[in-house]
Amino acid sequence: MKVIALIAALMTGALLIYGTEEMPDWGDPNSPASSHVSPKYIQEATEKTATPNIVTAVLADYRSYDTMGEVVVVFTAGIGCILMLRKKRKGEGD
Amino acid sequence: MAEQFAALVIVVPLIASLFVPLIGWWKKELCYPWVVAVLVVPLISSLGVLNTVMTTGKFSYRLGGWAPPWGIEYMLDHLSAFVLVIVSFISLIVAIYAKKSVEDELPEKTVPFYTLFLLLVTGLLGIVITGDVFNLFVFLEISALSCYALIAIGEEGAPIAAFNYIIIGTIGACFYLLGVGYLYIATGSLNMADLANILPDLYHSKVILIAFAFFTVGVAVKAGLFPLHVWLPDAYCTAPSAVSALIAPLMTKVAAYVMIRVMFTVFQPHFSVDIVPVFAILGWLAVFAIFFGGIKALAQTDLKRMLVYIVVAEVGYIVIGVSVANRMGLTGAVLHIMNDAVMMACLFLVVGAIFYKTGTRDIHQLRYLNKKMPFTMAAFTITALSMVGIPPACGFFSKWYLILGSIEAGQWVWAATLLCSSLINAVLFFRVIECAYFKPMEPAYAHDGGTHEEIQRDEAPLTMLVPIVIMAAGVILLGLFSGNIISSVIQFAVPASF
Amino acid sequence: MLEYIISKYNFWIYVILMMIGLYAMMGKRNFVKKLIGMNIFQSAIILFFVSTGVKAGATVPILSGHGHGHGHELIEVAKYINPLPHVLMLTAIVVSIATTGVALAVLILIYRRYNTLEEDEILKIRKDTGV
Amino acid sequence: MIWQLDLILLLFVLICAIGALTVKDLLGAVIILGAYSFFMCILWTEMGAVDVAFTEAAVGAGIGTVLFIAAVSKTKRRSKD
Amino acid sequence: MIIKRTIDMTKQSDDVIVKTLSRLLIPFMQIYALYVIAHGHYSPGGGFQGGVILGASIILLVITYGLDNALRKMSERLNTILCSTGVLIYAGIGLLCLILGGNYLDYAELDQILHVGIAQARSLGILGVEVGVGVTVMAGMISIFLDIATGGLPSGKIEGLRD
Amino acid sequence: MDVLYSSRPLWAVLVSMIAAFLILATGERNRNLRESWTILAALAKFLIVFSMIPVILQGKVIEYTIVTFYPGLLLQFRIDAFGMLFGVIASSLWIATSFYSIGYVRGLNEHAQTRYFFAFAMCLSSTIGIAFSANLLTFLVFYEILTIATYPLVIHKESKEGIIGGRKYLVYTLTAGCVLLFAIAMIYHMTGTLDFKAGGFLEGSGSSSVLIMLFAMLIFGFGVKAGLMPMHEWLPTAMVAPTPVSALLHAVAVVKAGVFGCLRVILYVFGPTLLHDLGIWLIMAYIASFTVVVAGFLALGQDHLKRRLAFSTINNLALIVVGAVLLTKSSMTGGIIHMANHAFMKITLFFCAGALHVKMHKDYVSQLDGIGRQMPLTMGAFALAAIGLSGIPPMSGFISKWFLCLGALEANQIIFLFVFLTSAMLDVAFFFPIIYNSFFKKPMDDVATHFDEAPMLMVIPLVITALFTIIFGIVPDAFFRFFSITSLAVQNIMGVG
Repeated sequence: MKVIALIAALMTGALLIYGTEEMPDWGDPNSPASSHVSPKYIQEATEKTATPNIVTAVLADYRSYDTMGEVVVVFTAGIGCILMLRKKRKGEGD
Repeated sequence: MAEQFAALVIVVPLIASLFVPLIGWWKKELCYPWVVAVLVVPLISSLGVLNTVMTTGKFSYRLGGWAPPWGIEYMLDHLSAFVLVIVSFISLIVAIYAKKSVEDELPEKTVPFYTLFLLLVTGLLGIVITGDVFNLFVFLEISALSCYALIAIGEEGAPIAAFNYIIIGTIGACFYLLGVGYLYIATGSLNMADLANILPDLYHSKVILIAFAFFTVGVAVKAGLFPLHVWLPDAYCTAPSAVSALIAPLMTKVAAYVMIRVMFTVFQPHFSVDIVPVFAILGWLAVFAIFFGGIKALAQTDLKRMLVYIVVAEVGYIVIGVSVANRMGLTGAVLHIMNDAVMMACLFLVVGAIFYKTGTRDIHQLRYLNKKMPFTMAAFTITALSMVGIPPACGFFSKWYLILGSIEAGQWVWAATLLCSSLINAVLFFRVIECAYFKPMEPAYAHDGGTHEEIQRDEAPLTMLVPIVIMAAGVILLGLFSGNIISSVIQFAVPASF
Repeated sequence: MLEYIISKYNFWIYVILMMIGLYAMMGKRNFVKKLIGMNIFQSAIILFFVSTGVKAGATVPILSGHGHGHGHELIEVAKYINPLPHVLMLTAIVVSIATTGVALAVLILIYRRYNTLEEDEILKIRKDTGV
Repeated sequence: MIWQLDLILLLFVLICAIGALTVKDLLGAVIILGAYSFFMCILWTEMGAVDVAFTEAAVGAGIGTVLFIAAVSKTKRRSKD
Repeated sequence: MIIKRTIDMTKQSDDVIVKTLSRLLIPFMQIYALYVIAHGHYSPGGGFQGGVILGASIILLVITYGLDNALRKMSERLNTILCSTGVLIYAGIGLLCLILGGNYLDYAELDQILHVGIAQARSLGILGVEVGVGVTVMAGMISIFLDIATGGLPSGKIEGLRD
Repeated sequence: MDVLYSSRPLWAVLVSMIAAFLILATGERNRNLRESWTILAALAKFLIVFSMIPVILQGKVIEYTIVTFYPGLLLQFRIDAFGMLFGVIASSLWIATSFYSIGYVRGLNEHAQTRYFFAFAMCLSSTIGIAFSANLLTFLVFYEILTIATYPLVIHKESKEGIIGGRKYLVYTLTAGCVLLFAIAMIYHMTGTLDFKAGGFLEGSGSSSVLIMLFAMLIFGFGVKAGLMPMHEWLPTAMVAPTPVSALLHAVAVVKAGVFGCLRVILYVFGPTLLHDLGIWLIMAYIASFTVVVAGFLALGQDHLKRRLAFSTINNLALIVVGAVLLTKSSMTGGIIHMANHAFMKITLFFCAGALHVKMHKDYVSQLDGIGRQMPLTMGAFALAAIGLSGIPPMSGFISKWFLCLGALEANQIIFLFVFLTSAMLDVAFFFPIIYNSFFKKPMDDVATHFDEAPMLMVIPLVITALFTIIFGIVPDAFFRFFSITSLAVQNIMGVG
């Protein structure tokens, strides 16, 4: 099993390295990641949402649906732990 | 207003799930009616969405009012609306069914169970409806997390199965996330439609290639495609009946939907078919999946475990349909998503009902079950015939299109595999049917009717029986009306370039 | 070659971390170790995402002046780091902690039943009891 | 962005990751994982992702470690590998 | 079976220094957490980080003062309710936008009831949402912690805990 | 060709399906009501089918489309002369079988009668569906339903051998179904249509090797049910089924559906011209002739009456196929009309075997000494049918054999003339001892010397079917106009080809 795991990990790593070859350089301000969608956030988020912290603006407004999903994930985890572990005590409801 | 149906599909079960703990605190018995009543809403809404899509074509719903690709949007076309209807319908049916089964198997945990049940449904619906690759990841995790917890409370061995599922499922989700990351670094966008516009210029980039590879592997893990299925049998088998009845039909199908989405919407068919040899690999894996699932199923005497291996094989069907990458094959794949969801739901519901009534799932102990539970067994038989591919049950039609697709693609072995698989299924299911209906009796009995010990009819309770019967009727009706379904929905769900 | 590695060393580090995590998830037999591997794996991915948003010579994506009445002068995009990966990763971190929580709860369930967290021991117990 | 510091941090991160996986005392491993998260969080701050770093500090180094410790204290502390 | 435990995180600490320090620390932690949530618009932070810190403060309470004392401040039921309330705040704001005629989560529509201008309405929407996030994350983290640390019997007698 | 759009074909199929569910709903509680559903459905079905004969004889076809999936891919009924023939055979004989079944199951007090009648009705439904199918897809759909509907009948006894017989049956037929599915998908892929066309529609749609392969697959698929020789193994094993089932299996529904399929493939999918061009017709004829002769010899060796009849069935079905594949006008006429004649004769024989079983519990040829004195009606009918099968005038079997021999001459293949004659001789050889023994030998101890027949509900149907064999021999066109329909069908095929 360990050998398989090692091979799998190495293969995955090799693939990922292979993919990085054509990636934009590190910190390149003109990379597609920084030039396609995000400039508009930086330019107009503060103005449109009155929130200087652009991350907060994007998190809770532009992509607030994601954030809702994130909250639901926490809720799910909480309820999941309750479902799995919490036991009923005598004489109590719930 | 009709557009707001799209929002309701997700929001209603989500908000309703929040109220379940509160209701359960007040009165435990009200959880069940609440869940059932609430799950009607997504069904109606998704029907509304489907109707809108059918009349006015595909549309998008902007969450928060932000235009894509800056905000998140729902992508509502024929495919997603179709799968939405399937998911919401089956979850409603399973919810109706869950009552007795949960009271029997998890008497103290009904409240969190129903909460997570709704959350799982929300997650599945969210995966289907979203038009944003990262948002899809979030909902994938919602459904996965609730699924882990629901599986872990099953019978002996369930926690181990759940833990394995967590590890492998997380690897799958992380691979998907890596795929998203690679796509993002190369394109800067996360919106599916936007990606589809940008990507064609980048098709020969290594980054895109790797992103595609990781998407494929991640989704294949979630779908339980052959070498990555190791988590699936134990997890589905040890889960509580109601849970396996929900996840076995839906989880793998939704993952298959994501596969179609990624391969044909985000990436254009041109890329997936011509540039990357992925379909050759996937198709052969599917062939192995079908044989592996079938043969493993043959070795089982536990009915549920047998079905679980059949789930592995059925994933192979859909993947073959995707892999042949032509109109017929894809029609078959989409049709099979629906058919298989209905058939699997019916089979797992039946197994749950048998387990509830008799406390066993051993095939050899099903004797006289046709006398004891005639309706349940009739439903089982109908669905079994459908799995074998006997018309006019729905299984035949998806198989037909899949075979046509394979022939069109010149993949003879795939077509032969599909045929062999029906034979394997025949052996599997007739074994069970024989045990339940025709177990050899004492020779003296063979010729004088009705003198054997009277077997009382002891049918499953109505809340279980009604869903089973509905699903069995669905198996036949979907078969009869598959022509209409194809001509009005599925043919538009297949990418136009085919 | 060295040039190539240095220009993208962040990616290299993340790939190595990811490999370590993936190996631990699959190869380690102790369940807690598997989870530790999972955490490493996930943070490696987060590192990767954060790396994609970096812009040389830019600052954190919080506007210095207050938002109110901020004029219409054009904000220089190159001055601020790309906020989108950060947003995504906030979500990913939450998902990762939630997964860890659920997994730990499952671990406790397993421990209750088998009194061990070693995969091979559990397999042995299961074999002995014939499950 | 000081690349020497960057490199040292990355090195620490790597060492912590390997350490967390090789230490046989699970409690120790978990603490090392906390340290790993902490270095990660510094790394991210240095990359300008303050929000992410903040979250990682609170979650990875904080709650995550606490959860791990809680679980380990409920189960076994020794690991075979 | 008796399991030898090296630590029990839910027992009251015997150490006076730890207790005193955490008594001093916890209120500050909580205020800081609220600050982080509220000031998320202007500085790093927001609902999630603040929620985690809030949760951490309660967890600290559990570790130092024992489970029983902590549960007196924050019962498990209240915790569960808070957990769903948080999401409810979030989803409710979204739904409110829907009812007001916009799309789901379109805070701009909140202007109709707040009358502060669209940008401000969005800002307030973000604030409300962040509060929801904070509440849920706090409760969720506490809930997970309690379940794991006590093995599922948060308010039972600690001494009677036998698996 | 005029087309009449009508939902009558659909109703012909549905009526017994509805009856099946009514039977199921009625159950054991009210046997008379349950049986009356069967009778009603049988009559209704027959009337519907019968009412369509005049339309067909005018040279029209009746069409009804159930559902369209894709262009060229649809479920559709179309009744042409050939389908009409099979439909009439099946629906008319169902009436006889229904009465007979009631007598049989009541006489033996069988178990699971509801299931029995349910499966019976479903069988008939699908048989009519097969008869009226307009294309290969529809054919396949009903063919598979037939496979499944027959399974509970085969396995009816639920004894060990019954279950083994059922398994064997399933393995053979489901494999055949899969092969068919593939072949049909292939044909659709090549031509874009699946519609039967008199004279074939495959011409020029692919290389000859592909076409030969397809032909082999299709013949294999349908040949399994028809009991063509290497694939016949399931048929004698399935003899454990109750006799009415065997009668239905062997005379009417199942095997006939197989033969019907073979003929559809030979005449309506490939067509005479194409088969001639490909040169496989002769090979096919040889294979079928081999079956004819070997099955005849095998029948000689059987002591179990029903097994003997089963081999006789295999023999006769192969005759039909030979007739069709000789591809001349007369041989086709002979083959097609033999479908009808054989059905009436063979069902009589099986009815007789069943009557013997119910009355005397005798299953073996060697036990029948002198039984003609106790059961003159039964054995008389048996004799009539046996004489007919041997091809002795004036019975109906003569007509078909005559045309077959004529066809062999027309095709300049004298060897097949000998095959037909050998077959007739073999028929004589394995039937006449039975007739002789039962009438002229000294009765066995347990045989009564006075008249003591099986229940009337069984005797009357078998006498009627026996009478029909004479009538068809003298007036081939009586009642059901079989002869006219046959010649019309042959005209259609040859006219085009």
